[in-house]
Amino acid sequence: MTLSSPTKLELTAPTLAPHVQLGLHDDLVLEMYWHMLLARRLDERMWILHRQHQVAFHISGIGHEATQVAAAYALKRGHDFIFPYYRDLCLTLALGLTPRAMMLAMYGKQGEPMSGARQMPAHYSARHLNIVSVSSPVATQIPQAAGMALAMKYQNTDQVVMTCFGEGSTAEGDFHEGLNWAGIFKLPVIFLCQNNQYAISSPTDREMAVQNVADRAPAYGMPGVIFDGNDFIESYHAITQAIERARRGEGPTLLEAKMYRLVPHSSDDDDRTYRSREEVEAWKQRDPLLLARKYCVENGLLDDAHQAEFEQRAREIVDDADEFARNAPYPPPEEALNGVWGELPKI
Amino acid sequence: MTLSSPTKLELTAPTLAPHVQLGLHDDLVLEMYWHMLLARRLDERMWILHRQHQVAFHISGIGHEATQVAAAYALKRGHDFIFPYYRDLCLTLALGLTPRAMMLAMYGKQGEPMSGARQMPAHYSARHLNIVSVSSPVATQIPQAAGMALAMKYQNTDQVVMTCFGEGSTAEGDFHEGLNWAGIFKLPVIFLCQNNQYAISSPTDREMAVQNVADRAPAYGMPGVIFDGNDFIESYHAITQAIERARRGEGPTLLEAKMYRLVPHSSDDDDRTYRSREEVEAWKQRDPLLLARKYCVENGLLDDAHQAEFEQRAREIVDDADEFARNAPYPPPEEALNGVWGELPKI
Amino acid sequence: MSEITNIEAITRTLQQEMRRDPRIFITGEDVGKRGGVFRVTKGMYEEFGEARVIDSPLSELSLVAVGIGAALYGLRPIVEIQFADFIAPAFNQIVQEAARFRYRTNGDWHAPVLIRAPYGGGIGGGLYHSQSIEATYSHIPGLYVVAPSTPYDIVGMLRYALRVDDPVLFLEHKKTYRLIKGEAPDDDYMIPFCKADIKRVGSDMTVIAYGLMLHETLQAAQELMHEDINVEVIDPRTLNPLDRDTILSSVKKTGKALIVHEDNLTLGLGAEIAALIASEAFADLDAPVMRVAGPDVPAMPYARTMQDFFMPNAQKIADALRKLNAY
Amino acid sequence: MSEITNIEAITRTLQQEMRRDPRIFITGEDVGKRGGVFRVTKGMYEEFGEARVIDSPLSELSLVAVGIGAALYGLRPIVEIQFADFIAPAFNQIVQEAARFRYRTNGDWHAPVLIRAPYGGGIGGGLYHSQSIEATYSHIPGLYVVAPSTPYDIVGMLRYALRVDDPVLFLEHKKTYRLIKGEAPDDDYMIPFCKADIKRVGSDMTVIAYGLMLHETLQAAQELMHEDINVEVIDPRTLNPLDRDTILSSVKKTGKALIVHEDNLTLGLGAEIAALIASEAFADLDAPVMRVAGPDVPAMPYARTMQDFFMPNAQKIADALRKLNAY
Ligand SMILES: Cc1ncc(C[n+]2csc(CCOP(=O)(O)OP(=O)(O)O)c2C)c(N)n1
Ligand SMILES: Cc1ncc(C[n+]2csc(CCOP(=O)(O)OP(=O)(O)O)c2C)c(N)n1
Ligand SMILES: [Mg+2]
Ligand SMILES: [Mg+2]
Repeated sequence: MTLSSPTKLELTAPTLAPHVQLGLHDDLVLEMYWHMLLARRLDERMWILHRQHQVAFHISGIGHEATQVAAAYALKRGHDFIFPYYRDLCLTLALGLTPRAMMLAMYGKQGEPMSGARQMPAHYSARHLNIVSVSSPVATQIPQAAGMALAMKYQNTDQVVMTCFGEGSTAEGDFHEGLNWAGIFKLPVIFLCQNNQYAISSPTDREMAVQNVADRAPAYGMPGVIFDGNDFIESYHAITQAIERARRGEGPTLLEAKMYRLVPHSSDDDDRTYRSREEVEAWKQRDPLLLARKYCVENGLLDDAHQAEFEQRAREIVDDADEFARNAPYPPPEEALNGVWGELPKI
Repeated sequence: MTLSSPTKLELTAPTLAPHVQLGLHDDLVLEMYWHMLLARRLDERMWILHRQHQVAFHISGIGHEATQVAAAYALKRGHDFIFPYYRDLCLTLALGLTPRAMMLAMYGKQGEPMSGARQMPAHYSARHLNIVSVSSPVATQIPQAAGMALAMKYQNTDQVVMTCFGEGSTAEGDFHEGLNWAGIFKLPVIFLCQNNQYAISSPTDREMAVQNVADRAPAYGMPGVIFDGNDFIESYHAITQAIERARRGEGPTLLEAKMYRLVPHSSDDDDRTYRSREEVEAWKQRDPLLLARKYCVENGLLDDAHQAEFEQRAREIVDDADEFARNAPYPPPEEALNGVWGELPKI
Repeated sequence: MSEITNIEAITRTLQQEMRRDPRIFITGEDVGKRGGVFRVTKGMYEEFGEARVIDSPLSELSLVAVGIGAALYGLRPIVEIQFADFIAPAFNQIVQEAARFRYRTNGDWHAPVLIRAPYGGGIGGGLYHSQSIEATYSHIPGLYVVAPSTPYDIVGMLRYALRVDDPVLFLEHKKTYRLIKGEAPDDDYMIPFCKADIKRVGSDMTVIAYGLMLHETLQAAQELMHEDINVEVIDPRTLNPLDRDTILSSVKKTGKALIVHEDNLTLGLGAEIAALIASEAFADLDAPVMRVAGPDVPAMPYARTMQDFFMPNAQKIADALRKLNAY
Repeated sequence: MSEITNIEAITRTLQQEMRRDPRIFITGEDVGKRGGVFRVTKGMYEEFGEARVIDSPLSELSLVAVGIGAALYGLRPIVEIQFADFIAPAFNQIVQEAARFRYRTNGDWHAPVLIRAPYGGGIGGGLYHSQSIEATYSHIPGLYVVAPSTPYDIVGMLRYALRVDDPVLFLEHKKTYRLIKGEAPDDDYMIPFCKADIKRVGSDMTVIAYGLMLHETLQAAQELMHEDINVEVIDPRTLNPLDRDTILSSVKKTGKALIVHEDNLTLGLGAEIAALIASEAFADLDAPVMRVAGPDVPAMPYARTMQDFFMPNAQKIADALRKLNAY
């Protein structure tokens, strides 16, 4: 019925581990796992800080790490561009945003490099990393990403743009218009939908009358690809293929990573009003961090000592970031007036 | 690849004429032809009036008559609702808007019943006919139609809503969001796209990366149906089926009538800058009025005398409307101030 | 009669009105089982069912358009925008469509959709969860913009709004949801649109304020009483169209006027009120018309120091009034 | 140096700038082969090719968004909105996105997209082809709104706009496209933003006007000369942010002020200018600040009688000035 179909690794050499078949070095796989772990621990600390009333708000990426780390490693750093969304803690961390920056945002403190503590936490941005600023209205980044891809095509570079969003956000007009441009002009852009089954309390059947977000792709003349967003290797495979396709000038892809939001929508949400604990528990069996760990262990990349070392290092980094941000001053009040306008050209 | 597929009449009794198989009385077919003819003659007069500098602006429905008359006859009058668009002269005429009303709009004269001469011509509206007011921003009516269908479903009536728009307008976010609601809530609404190959100067491949508008339907979990919009009987068949489906509670349909805008976009346009005369001439062979006439003649519904009588009557009606409107006064200037607000409820 | 909060005033009135009038339904993101992100529609899904309390897809443009379509049909839709900041995608449908149906059909059609939107700052919402949107929409003839700020006014005006035959943008200051308490009788009184309310009678100066700023102003006025400065406080309640008479007669009496709002200064609602006064009460003015407003920056920052700097409050208002008094 | 029309000023400057700067491209509905519905981009598709003169799909939201994306990348996109009325679907992208990139990243990102929009009435366009949109967007910090109204100003400000590193809404009064002629040197002069221009020096009263109304005002001023009334006419040129100094020093000199615009009165640009004057030039005011504006109806009607009633013109302006003069 649609162009979308689950990506399956083609086991050209069934005796080799999947990442080897994909040309991923062992070190890189472990690095990916490390970033997932660090993101998770940072995220967990943020929840704790909220419960302790140290910070006012948290919106979490727990459950999204596999897809995100895969995206970060599939992109060509400093070359490709990303328009992320508010759940992309692991993605932007793996691309180079620091835990200190994330924590400064949590506390809304001076020196927060993404927005100068003007935006709420999780509004990632870093021009030097080609990470375009997240805003709160959902889906606005989708046609913007198409526009940047148009610019790249015009400049004849081999860069690509990726943009991330939730499945609920595909109900917005911005989604439609952005994909429409990308399809018409065959732009080098990858639309990565992180389908975590809910838009706050709304299940996917309240956002669309089709089974999969990827089923929307044929309407824009582009392939839609569904993959297991809890599996970091499968995610890497699917995302890499879409990026290569874009880089070859063959146009955009709509990717759908199936996953689950393992936590409430945000620190303001109580998800018990709209979903069962059984459902949440069932998905926890597919926690992407657990699956990645299992993969690393089974493929001999990780042992208990190594894991303990990772955990230790993560704790230190998170502690440092937390402490650093906690002790940072608030921005001077009048800073609110700065940066509205750029300097006008001299005549 | 998609649910969309051309509708073909199933010839259950190949010896019977198509309209007989559809249960359409001969009289009704002739009435349909008459409305097409009248709309065409009215429309042609409008072009002439513009050329004579009698009126400032005309936007035409020439080439759209077959689909439109079919839509008018497929709807249950005074029961179903229609959100038309600016090309729906034939449709709204067949539903009961008078030639005098149309001409008053052309001249912008007092007593124009659709907008009180506030809107430009072709902004059809008549509450007593269940014709909802057309506005100029394209596509806005599409989600509104879904909303009215939601109300009908909520009220448990067996009414349906139809809305019309061009293929270019499917690039707007409004299209996406309206169809999305309709699909999710299985609403009794028919989306009738009059694909006339151009949005002003833009050919369809600048508006979408798919072959057909109907190819967008599967993204909303609804059938997309393509039909020959120049053939009034085939149009009637396709539209009737979609209406019946909606009335049965089975949800929305995206209909795509293939046709051609036989004239420039509007009296402000010069279509020679962007399309060849050969192309236009080729489509003129499929002029829906010619095809309908041929059908009527071939099926013994119309002879030359009858045709002459129709032409004569049309001329009289158009003359009358033109004269009536030409002689009507302009609205008093201060009328511009009326009708901003309704009466506030008394406490 | 016991005190209720602003949010209780809304919830209770919505419930009562939905019991009264079966044509009313409510739709918006997460208004169903979740009861809305602010819990305004708490319990309503359970009471009225999913046909009347409808979780919408995440799409504000069509949310408003669907309300318009249902209103044209004769129902009384209530549309909840989750945060006023997210009404922007629906701008076209509100301004070009809802507000123009009556005028563009010379009264034949009308689209009485009621759009509820929590607005305003001071809650750590940063740029996109703190905005004031009233000025943008008060520029639009054909659209009522109301911002009742006490439980009493909210109940009376929400009831009224559901009987008005034109589109209404009903603004709810989210910081006052649980902060502001007051009495609101349980009978079916109504408060008409286009009637300002003198929330405090005074003789030295007139302040026009609404929303959270109304309450900050009343606090400032209280403070100034100790300095023998007697401030009159006008709550316009309906922001479009304004009750010009009440504003003008107060200013004619006091000779001095201050307008307060959170929205940024330039072309905020204060611009129109100041222009009105400068034109119609000129002869009675003893001092420049003053405005205390958010600064002209794109929106309110997150960091608490900057947020506080942005937000007007009782102290800033009192300072301005002292200056005005000394003029 | 020969006279050119407003539209020629735009076309010529666009061509020259595109020859100069390869980062500039233009996109919009029908801007390609068709040369735009007003023919502003006539010949540009032929000269610069379809990679730089891009027919967009019929979708304004993404048209602006695409401009933003390309601007973030470092290009200088020009986006043509076919009629200013149809900018409304892009409201969210303009206000929440383009205008906020710089502020929300503390200066790290910026989105210098140039949005051109033909606005204004008097051309038989009815409700949806006549609108003035400047007030809605002048409320938005971070977005320049400019409305140069003569060939000379258009050339200089369009050149400047293409070097400004922030988003610009460039308003072109469509009735003046072919109506207004003037000289514009062919060298590469520029006119900076935020500088009003005194289009006529006078001593009795100050009028602030732009667009078609600037020309109507100049005509009224000419007429009043015969009655020995000497009017100063200020063209703000940049509508956001305003050149407050030029406006205020003129009003301080004359003591009387009138603002003219087509947009409806309430919260039109005149509201801010009047408020500014009432606050900062109060002591110098000899009369109420007056406004001549479109009436508070949803938009301009089609029938010519009603259109004329809606539109301010030289005569109505002159009448208002006589009243003001007599005060
Ligand atoms: C335009 C807009 N409307 C509403 C919101 C409030 N809101 C924030 S997140 C969210 C749900 C998004 O769901 P989805 O797209 O599935 O992403 P997820 O949060 O599940 O990752 C909503 C409704 C918003 N941020 N922007
Ligand atoms: C929102 C909006 N943008 C632009 C326009 C200007 N405009 C009027 S008709 C039209 C083309 C519409 O094309 P299509 O939808 O194919 O309908 P057709 O005119 O071909 O029947 C355009 C761009 C408009 N009316 N509304
Ligand atoms: Mg989701
Ligand atoms: Mg078309």
